[in-house]
Amino acid sequence: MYTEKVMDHFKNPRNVGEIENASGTGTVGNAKCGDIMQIFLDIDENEIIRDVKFKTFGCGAAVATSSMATEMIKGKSVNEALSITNAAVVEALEGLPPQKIHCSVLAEEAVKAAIEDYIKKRDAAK
Amino acid sequence: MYTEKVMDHFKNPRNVGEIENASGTGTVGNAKCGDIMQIFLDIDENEIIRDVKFKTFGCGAAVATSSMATEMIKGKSVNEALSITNAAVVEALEGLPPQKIHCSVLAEEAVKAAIEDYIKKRDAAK
Amino acid sequence: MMRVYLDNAATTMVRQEVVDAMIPAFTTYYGNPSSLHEYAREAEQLLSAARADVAAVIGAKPEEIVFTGGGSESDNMALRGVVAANKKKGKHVITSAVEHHAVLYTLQAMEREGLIDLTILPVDEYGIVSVESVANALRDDTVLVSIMFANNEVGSINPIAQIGKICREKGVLFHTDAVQATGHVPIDVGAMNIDLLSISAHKFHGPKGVGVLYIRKGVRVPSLIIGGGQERKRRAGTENVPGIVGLATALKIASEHMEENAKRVGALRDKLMKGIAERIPDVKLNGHPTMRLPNNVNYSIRYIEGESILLMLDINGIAASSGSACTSGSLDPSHVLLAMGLPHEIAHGSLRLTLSEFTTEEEIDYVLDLLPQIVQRLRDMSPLYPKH
Amino acid sequence: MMRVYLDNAATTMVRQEVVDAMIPAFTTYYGNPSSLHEYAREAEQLLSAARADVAAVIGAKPEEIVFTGGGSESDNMALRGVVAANKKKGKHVITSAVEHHAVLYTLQAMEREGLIDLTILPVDEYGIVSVESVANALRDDTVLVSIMFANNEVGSINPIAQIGKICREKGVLFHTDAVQATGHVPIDVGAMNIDLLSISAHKFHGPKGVGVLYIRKGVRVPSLIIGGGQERKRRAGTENVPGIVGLATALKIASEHMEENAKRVGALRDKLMKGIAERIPDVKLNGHPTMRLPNNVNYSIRYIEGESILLMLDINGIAASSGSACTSGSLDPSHVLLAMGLPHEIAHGSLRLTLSEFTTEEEIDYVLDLLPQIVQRLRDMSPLYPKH
Ligand SMILES: Cc1ncc(COP(=O)(O)O)c(C=O)c1O
Ligand SMILES: Cc1ncc(COP(=O)(O)O)c(C=O)c1O
Repeated sequence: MYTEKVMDHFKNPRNVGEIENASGTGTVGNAKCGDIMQIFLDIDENEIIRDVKFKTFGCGAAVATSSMATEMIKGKSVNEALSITNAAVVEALEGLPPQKIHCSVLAEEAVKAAIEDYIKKRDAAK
Repeated sequence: MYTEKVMDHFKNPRNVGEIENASGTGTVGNAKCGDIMQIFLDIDENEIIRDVKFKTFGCGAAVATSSMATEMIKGKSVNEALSITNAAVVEALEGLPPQKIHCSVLAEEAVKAAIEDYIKKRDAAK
Repeated sequence: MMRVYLDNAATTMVRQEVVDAMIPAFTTYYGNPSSLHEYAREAEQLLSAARADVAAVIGAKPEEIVFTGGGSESDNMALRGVVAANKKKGKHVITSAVEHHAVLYTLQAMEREGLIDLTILPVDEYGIVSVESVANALRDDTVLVSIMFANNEVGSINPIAQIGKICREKGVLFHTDAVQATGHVPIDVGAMNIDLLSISAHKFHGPKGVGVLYIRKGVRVPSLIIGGGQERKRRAGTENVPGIVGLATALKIASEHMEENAKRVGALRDKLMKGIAERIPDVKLNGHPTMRLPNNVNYSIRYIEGESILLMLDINGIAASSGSACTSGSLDPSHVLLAMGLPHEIAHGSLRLTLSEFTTEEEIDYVLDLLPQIVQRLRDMSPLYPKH
Repeated sequence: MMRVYLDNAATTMVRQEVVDAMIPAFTTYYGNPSSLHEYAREAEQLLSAARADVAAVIGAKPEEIVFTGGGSESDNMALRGVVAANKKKGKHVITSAVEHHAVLYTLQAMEREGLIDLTILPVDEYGIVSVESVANALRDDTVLVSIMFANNEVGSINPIAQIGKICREKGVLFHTDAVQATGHVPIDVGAMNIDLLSISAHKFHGPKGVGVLYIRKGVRVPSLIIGGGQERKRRAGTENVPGIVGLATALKIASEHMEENAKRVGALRDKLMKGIAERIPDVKLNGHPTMRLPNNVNYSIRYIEGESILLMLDINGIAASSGSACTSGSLDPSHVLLAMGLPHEIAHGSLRLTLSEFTTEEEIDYVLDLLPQIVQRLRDMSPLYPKH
């Protein structure tokens, strides 16, 4: 059902964990639907994502898309990261079963929520 | 589907044939329904059935019941033969499948038709 | 005693390659394809491969193949499903008088239930439906035409491609019961404009109890059996993986050897057909002389009755059939022969001999030797047989 | 790597004795039982023997056994058939919220079609239907009660004999889906007042794609699949003789060893159940602690999601299940667990481990070793897991 790439990211998820005092965090999904994703960003003064961690409650695809999304934005600028799409995550994973596409949407939303949180905090601090 | 007795009478039917100038003949059934039985009687002056022959167009049960019925009335008096029942034929054959019971009815009817023919001829000759 | 099996239209021997292909699915790759683990993936792979194989043979896409519990289920599903899904368009259905009971009785039941208006087309003396009669029967409210590919009793083959063409032109769905044809004659659902097609594995050396309904993409057919989401929600029930593997294996082998089988079996069939005509007077070939399945011989043998012929053959080790297998033992003569215009008494005396690729020339010779004696013996017993 | 199959509620391995019993029916006694010759009689004898064997196991008469294409078909046939045959009496049907989809979806479809008024009874926290709730739901126009014998997800066993008794007293027909129970726990259709009962062979080491509908003598159930006159005109289609032989063989063996299996498998099941409870915190046993199938373990494991547990187990060679097999891969949590009152997020994290008589203690030890690590790993990744 899953591609090798998905299984690789499920078996060895990258960037699992939390960041204390993160520059931005985003949580999307809910347990009722069976998926929750949490993304933690550490963003430097040049608006580069220095570090990123995630925690996910969900199926194999939820874990793999979280892992892949964090890999894709790590070291990127906030602006670059904002342009991440669920399709790009799916492509990077070499495909997802149709009923699991929503997980990639969740991953995109989690990244965006975390960046929005960062922007809100940044602007509030100005 | 058929008992051994039925198969025996089908494989080696007794009394197949015709009797020229029979004392009585009876034909029942019709080709449309898939069964025709013809019985020929040779009856002596003491009203004993000296000989009996049959011809049958029909299934295995039709052949076997004809054969058995002729055996059962051979050497009997006309009155005894008149009391033959389809149930007795079935019993003598050690049973028939439900959808084949009508063949035994046909055999009983054929015997009776042949005897009636004899009686008609006899009474006409008086 | 020699044993000769000439009832291959009723069912066939499962070939060894098919048994060999099924066994691993029974004992090793036995997972439920819907589960989420290695055993399930192994089973799912067998299923997908089988689906692709079947699709390739009939010119379909894999997702157009629905596996069912046999030919009767496929027929029932196609008929009930198409009618239910097209209620808005109308309720007129066209079929023929010589369909298998899985089609004819189902449609007649649906008519009694008020679900459809049914037109039953007559057939010609060979049991063939004319393209014209279908064209003339089509109405604005016709939702389905169901005409069998080849007849199970007399083997006649209908002009399926032409019927398909007309139906397509009029935008009417076309189902064909190809249970007797599949694996024996070429089928191409694309070229023949077939929208739904029924298959049963046990008619081409596959296992009993498994079939296919081909459903053209875009044609809506609700489930006959409701429950789990198997077969893309079109047929509930844990997939019969070994049976499906058996079906696909048998069909692949049959289609790979179709031409050579048709030639070899056809030659034996012709020998049997000719031999009977030469050796037995007062017989009548039923079905079309050339537009017929390569393995089917069907004769009416005058003055005698079918079952007694079968019993005599059986006593001598020969397995044959009279009328269709399903209705043998019943008293009614074949509805197919009657529809072809045969009088009752002749319809009662029909004998169907159906060959397979495992039939040998020796077996045919044995039958040709025996049959005339058997017929003579029964005729001598028959009050209908004219005296000489 | 060790491979451990713990998904026996989804389907089972076909046991060697069953394969051995089926093979002659594929390749030697392959006749169509409806035909009229030696090959047919051989097949018919296999069929009759199988029918007698199945009848004996459940306390029925042979003529009350109808062979079908599987559990789903049996359920569909029972429900549609009884309702169609009892239109004059009424159209009220009672079922439970935890039925298999073959029952629940079929009844819901029938309700949408306007064929029935449906009452869906709730269950208790163990997934069990109370006798009282059935009694209270019965109406004058109730034509059918359909309550499953044992649940496929949590293994809980319903008070079938008592429900049967009440139905009989009120003159209402009682159907039970015994697909999970048959071959595992004793069934007596007489003592339990069961009028219709569904069986599927692949749940007790028989083949897939073959089942039984027991229909008490005198209960009218029109065909779901119409056509030939097989199964006393109740199920058209050439009989799946090898499958039926396989079903009967498997059922006979299962019932002969039922007690000893239940003991041995039950002991392993208890070890697994206890082991999980001891080694993993925050787990909840689903289903009744004692009134459950001897082979079923079902736990909700908090803070993590079912599919990811399955994947981790699968990576380690262990085949398990979450929710029912048919709906895995879907996003909805099990309707059974929700009906038992579990909150969504806990229902999402359920794990079903179902044993068979082929399960070994070594395999259970392997699972008990691995599962805690897997759970910990996934919990460490979960945002729901409370920090310590
Ligand atoms: C309780 C129950 N009923 C019905 C079914 C359906 O049986 P089958 O898959 O053989 O159609 C199953 C299993 O899938 C089941 O567990
Ligand atoms: C033309 C035709 N249609 C349908 C069927 C039914 O197939 P099955 O017996 O596999 O249900 C048969 C054979 O029995 C057949 O010959």
